[in-house]
Amino acid sequence: MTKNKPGLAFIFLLFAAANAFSAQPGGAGKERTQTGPMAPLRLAGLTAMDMPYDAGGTALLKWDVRPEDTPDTSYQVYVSSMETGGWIKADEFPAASRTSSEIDLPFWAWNAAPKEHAVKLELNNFYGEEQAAASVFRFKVTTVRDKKAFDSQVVSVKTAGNWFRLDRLNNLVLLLVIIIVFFLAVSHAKRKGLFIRRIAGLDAIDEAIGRATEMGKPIYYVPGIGNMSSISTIASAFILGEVSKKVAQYDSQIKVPHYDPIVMTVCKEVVKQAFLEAGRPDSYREDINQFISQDQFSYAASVDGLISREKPAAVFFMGYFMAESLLLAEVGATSGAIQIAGTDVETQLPFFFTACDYTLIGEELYAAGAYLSKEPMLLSALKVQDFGKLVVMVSVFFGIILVAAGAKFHWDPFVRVILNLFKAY
Amino acid sequence: MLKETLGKFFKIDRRWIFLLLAVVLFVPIIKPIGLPNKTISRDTRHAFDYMDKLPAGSFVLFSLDYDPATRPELHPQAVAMVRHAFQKNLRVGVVTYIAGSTGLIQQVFEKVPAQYNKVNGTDYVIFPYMANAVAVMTQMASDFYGIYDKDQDGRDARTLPVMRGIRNYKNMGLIVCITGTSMLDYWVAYVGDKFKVPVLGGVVAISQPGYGPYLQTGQLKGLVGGMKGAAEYESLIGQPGKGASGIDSLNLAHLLVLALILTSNLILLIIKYL
Amino acid sequence: MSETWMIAGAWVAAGLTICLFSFLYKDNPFFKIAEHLYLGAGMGWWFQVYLYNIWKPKVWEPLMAHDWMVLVPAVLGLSLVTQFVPKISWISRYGFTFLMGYGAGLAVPAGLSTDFINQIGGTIRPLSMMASMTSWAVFNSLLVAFGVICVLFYFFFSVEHKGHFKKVSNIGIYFLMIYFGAAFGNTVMARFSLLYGRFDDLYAFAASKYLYATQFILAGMIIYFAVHGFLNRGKKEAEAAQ
Amino acid sequence: MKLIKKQIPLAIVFIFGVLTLGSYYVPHKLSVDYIEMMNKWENIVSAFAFLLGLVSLFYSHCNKISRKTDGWGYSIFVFAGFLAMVIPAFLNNGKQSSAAGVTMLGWAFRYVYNALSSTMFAVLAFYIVSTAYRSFRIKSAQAFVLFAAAFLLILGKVPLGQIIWDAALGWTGAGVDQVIEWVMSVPAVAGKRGIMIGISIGAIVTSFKIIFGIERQYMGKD
Repeated sequence: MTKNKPGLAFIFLLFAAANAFSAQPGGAGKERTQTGPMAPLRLAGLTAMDMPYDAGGTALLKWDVRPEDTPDTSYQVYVSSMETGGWIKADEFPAASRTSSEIDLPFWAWNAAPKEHAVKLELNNFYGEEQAAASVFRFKVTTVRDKKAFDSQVVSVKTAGNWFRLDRLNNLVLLLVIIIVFFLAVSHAKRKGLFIRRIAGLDAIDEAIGRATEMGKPIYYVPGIGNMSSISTIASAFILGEVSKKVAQYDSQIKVPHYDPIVMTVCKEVVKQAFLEAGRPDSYREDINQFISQDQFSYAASVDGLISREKPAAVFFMGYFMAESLLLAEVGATSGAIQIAGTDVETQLPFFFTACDYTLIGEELYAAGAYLSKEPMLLSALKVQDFGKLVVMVSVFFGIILVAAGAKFHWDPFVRVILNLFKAY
Repeated sequence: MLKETLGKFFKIDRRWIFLLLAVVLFVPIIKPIGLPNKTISRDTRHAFDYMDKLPAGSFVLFSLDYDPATRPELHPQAVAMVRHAFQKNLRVGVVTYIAGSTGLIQQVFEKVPAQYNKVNGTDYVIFPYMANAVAVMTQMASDFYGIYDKDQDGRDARTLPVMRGIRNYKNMGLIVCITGTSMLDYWVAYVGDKFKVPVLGGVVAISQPGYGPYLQTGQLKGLVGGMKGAAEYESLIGQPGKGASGIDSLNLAHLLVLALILTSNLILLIIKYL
Repeated sequence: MSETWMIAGAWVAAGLTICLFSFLYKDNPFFKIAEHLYLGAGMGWWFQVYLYNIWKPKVWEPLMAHDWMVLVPAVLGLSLVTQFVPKISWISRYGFTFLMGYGAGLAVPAGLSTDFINQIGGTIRPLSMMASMTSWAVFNSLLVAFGVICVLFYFFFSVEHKGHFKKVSNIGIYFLMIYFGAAFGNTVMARFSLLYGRFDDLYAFAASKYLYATQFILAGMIIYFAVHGFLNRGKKEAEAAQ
Repeated sequence: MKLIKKQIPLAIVFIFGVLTLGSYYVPHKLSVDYIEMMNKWENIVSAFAFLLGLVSLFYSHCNKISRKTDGWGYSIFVFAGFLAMVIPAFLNNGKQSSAAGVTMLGWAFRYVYNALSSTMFAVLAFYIVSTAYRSFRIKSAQAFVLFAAAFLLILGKVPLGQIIWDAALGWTGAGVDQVIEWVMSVPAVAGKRGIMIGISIGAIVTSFKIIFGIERQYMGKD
C-alpha cells in the first residue's frame, strides 16, 4: 500500500495543476470604470467570479492584499442586481482578515494565496434562489477608514452550477480504488480456502442450540429494528440461515419476532431454505417468523413479554438495535437464557456486551456470516474489508509520522498537503 | 456460613434493586433533600452572567425545541432561564421548530409569568411552531415578520408592545436555544456566526461534551448541560425547582449504583479469597 | 380541552405507566393489556403520521393537482404489497430494488467521507500543532492513533491472532473495554433522568386536582398482587397436601 | 419472464445506486434536484412498506382471535389501541393542537402513546442498574478496565460524586471532570473510532455488493 502513495499524490498534483490553470479569472470578472462625481478608489486585482464546485448562486470576490490593510481599516462588500444603484450591504469585515487561505478547500482545488482577499457571497441570502442563480450581479468593495468610505470600481459576474466537486477528489479516488480491489476480490472469489481467523463467540452458537435441544425449550432469534438496507440486518439474515439450519438438524424450535415486514419476508425465505437444506422441510412452520410491531418500544415491550413467558433456552440478538438493546437483553438474562448478541451500532454495544454472554462487536457480526457459511462471495468481501482496514492502519501510521515531522520542522505546505488528503469536503 | 449468606446476596432478586432505585428516585420528588451542589460549572456560570448583564428591556429570543422524551432534563432549564429573563426585566420571545414542544412551552408560561407580573403581549410573546428550521432562521435575518406575522393567539405580531423596535436579529440581545436535537448547531452555524448574535445553549447531559469546541471559540457564550446545569442555574437565580430536586434524585441514584457495583465486587473478593 | 378530559388523561396515563412498570415485579394481565394496547397504539400512531404527512400531502394532493410524477413512487410502493400474494410477489422486487439501490448509493460516499477519511484525518490532525503542543498533548494524540491501530487490528480477520499479533489485538480489546465502560457510565444519567421524568408525572397525577389517580391505581395494583399471591399460595399448599 | 422478474429489478438497483452515488460528486442543480426528488420518492415508498407491517399485524391478531388461541383476549386490545390513535386522528385531521387548545389526537398522543413509550424507555433505568450489578465484576484485567471506566463516569457525573472524589483523591490535583474528559476524548475515542472505521468499510463493501447485484438476498428466491 505504501507504494501506492506517491502514485496517489501524483494524481492529486496533476489535478491541482490543471485546476490552477482553469481557475484563472479569465473573462468572468469584467472591470468597469465608474464615471461619477467621486472617483472610485481602484482595488488592484479586484475580480468577481463564480464560486467553483457548487450548485450555483454563490459568487467569489478576490482582490489583492494591500499595505493599507491596517487593523483600523475595514471592508464592506456591496451587491446589486440592477444596472445602477440598488446596492445591498452583503458583508463587512476587518481588512486584515479573509484571505484566500481562509477558504476551506484542498490544495488540488484551490490556490490558497495569503496575499489575496477572497470573499464568498451566497446570493440567495439576499435574492430569491431563482434570481441568485440566473442574473448578472454587480459588486463593489468599500474601504472604510477613519469613518471615511472609499468605493472601489464595480465588477460583475453571473454564477453558474458546476459539474464536478473537485474538492471531493480524494473521496472519489478512494472510491475507485476500493471498487477495483472489490472486483479483483470478487473475481477471485471462486478460489477456495480463503483464510479467516476464528471468531470467539461463534462456537457458543452450537452450544446454545444444543442446550436448547436438551432442555426442550425454544430459541429466540431477534433480528433487531433495522430495515433490509442496513448492513447489520443483511448479515443477520445470513447468520439466521446458519442458525436455523442447525436448529433443523437438532430438531429444536426457533422463533423470530420481526420489526420490519420486508425483513420478515426475507427471513421467511431464509429459514425455509435452511430447513430444506438440512433435510427437514416438514419441520418448517409459517409461524416461526412473526411480525410484532413497527414501533420501537412497543416491539421491545412485546418481545420482552414473549421472552419472559416462554423462557427460551437461548436468545440471539443479531442486527440493528437502538435503545431497546438493554430492554431486551436484560429480560433475556433474567429468564436464564444463554444470550449471544451482535450489532454494529456502537452506542448499543456496551449494553449487549455487559448483559449478554457473548457479543459480536461491530464488524465481527459481518464476518460471522462469512465464517459460518464459508461462502466464497462473503469471504472475499471480508478480504476487501481487511484491505480497507490495512489502508487505514498504514495511513494513520505514516500520516502521523509525516505530520509530526512536518510540524516539528515547520514544513507548513507539506503538512497542509497531508491534512488535505485526509479531510472530507 | 458467611459465604453462603453472601452467595445468596450475590444472586439477590433483582426486584429488590428495582425497589431501591424507585425509592431513591421518588423520595426527593416529594421532599427535596438539598444535597450539596456547591460546584457551578464554568459554562453555566457564563450563561448566567451573559443573561445577567443584558440591559433591562433587551429582547431575548428563546428557541425551545425539546419534546417529552427530553423533558426531564430540559424543562427545568427552560423554566430557570425564562425566570431569570423575567427577573432582569428582559423581553421574551419564544419560537419552536419541534412540533412536540408546543405543549411544553404552554406549561412553562402557564405559571412563570404570573409570578413576575408579566403580561402576554407586553412582556413576552409565543410564536407558533414552524417546520423547516434552517430556512426560517435565515429568513428571520432580513425580516422577522416575514415569517412570524402573527403570534400563537393570532394577534398581529407587528403591533404587540413586546415587539417594539424588533425587526431582525440585529435588534435582539440574545438567542437561547434549549434542545435535545441538533437545533443548537443550526443556531450557531446559521445565525450566531453569520449575523453576530450571541447564542446560549441548553442541552441534555449526553450531548454536552460535543459543544466544547463551540464554547472554546466563543461561538456559544455559555451552555447549560443536563439536569445538573438546570440545578446550577436555579441556584444562581436563587430559585430551587425541579432541577434541584432532580439532581437530588440523580445524586442518590448514582450513589446507589456505585454502592451496588462495589458490594458485588466486595462479595466476589470475599467468596474467592476467604 | 376540558377539566374532565385532563382528569381522564391523568388516570389513563398513570394507569398505563403503572401497568407497564408492573412487569418489573412480574408478568401479569395488566402488563399484557398495556403491552397489546401499546402494540396497537404504536402502529396507529405511525399510521396516522404516514397518512397525514406522506400519503395525503405527498401522494393524494399532487395527484389531485395532476402532478403525475408521484405515480412512480406510489406504484413502486404499492408493488411492495404484492408480497402477500405468493404468485405475483416478484412484483414487489421493483419497490425493494429501488429502496436498496438508493440506500446503497447514499451510504457509500457518506461512509467514505464521515467514517473513513474524516476519522483518519481526525486521528492525525492534532499532531499538526506539534510545535506548540505540550508533551502531554502529544502523548494523548499518539495514544489515540496507537489505540485506533490496535482496535482495527482486532477486527483484522485475515491473520490468526497468535504471538505478537495476539498482543496487539489484546491491546485493542483494552481500548474497546474503556469505550464500553465509559459509554455505559455516560448513559446512566440520561436513563435516570427519564425515569425521574416518569416519576415526576406520576407525582403530578397524585394531586387532588387529578382525584389522586396515582394512589388509587397503585393501591389497586398492590391489592391485585397480594390477593393473587395469596390465592396462588393457597393453591400450592393444596397441591402439596395432596 | 426472467427479464422482468430478475434483470429489470437488478438494473433498477444498479441505475439508482450509481446515480445516487454519482450525485455526491456533482454539485450541479440537476444533481441537487435529483437527490431531492429521490428523497421524496423514498419517503413515499417506505410509507407503503409500512402497510406491509400493518397488514401482518392485523392478520396475526385476527388469527389469534378467530382461533381462540391462548390469551386471544389480549389481541382485542391491539385493535383498541390502534383505533384509539386513528379515530381521533381522523376527527382532528391529523392535528395535535388547534386554536382551541389540545385536540383529541393531542390528548391521545400525550396520555396514551407518550405515556406508554416514555415508560418503556424509562424502564431502562432499572435495567441499567441491575445490569451494572451483575456485570461489573472484576474477574479479569479486561473486566477491571471496563469496571473502572464505568465507575469513573458514573461517579463524576453528579455533584455528590465530585465531592467524594475531591475528598478521596483531591490531593492528586486532578478534578474528576478533567479525568472524565480525558477518558472520553482519548482512550474512548480510540475504541470508538476503531469500531466506526471497521463498520463503515463493511457498509461500503456491502453497498457495492447491492449495487452490482451480487447481494440479492432481499429479492427472495425465484
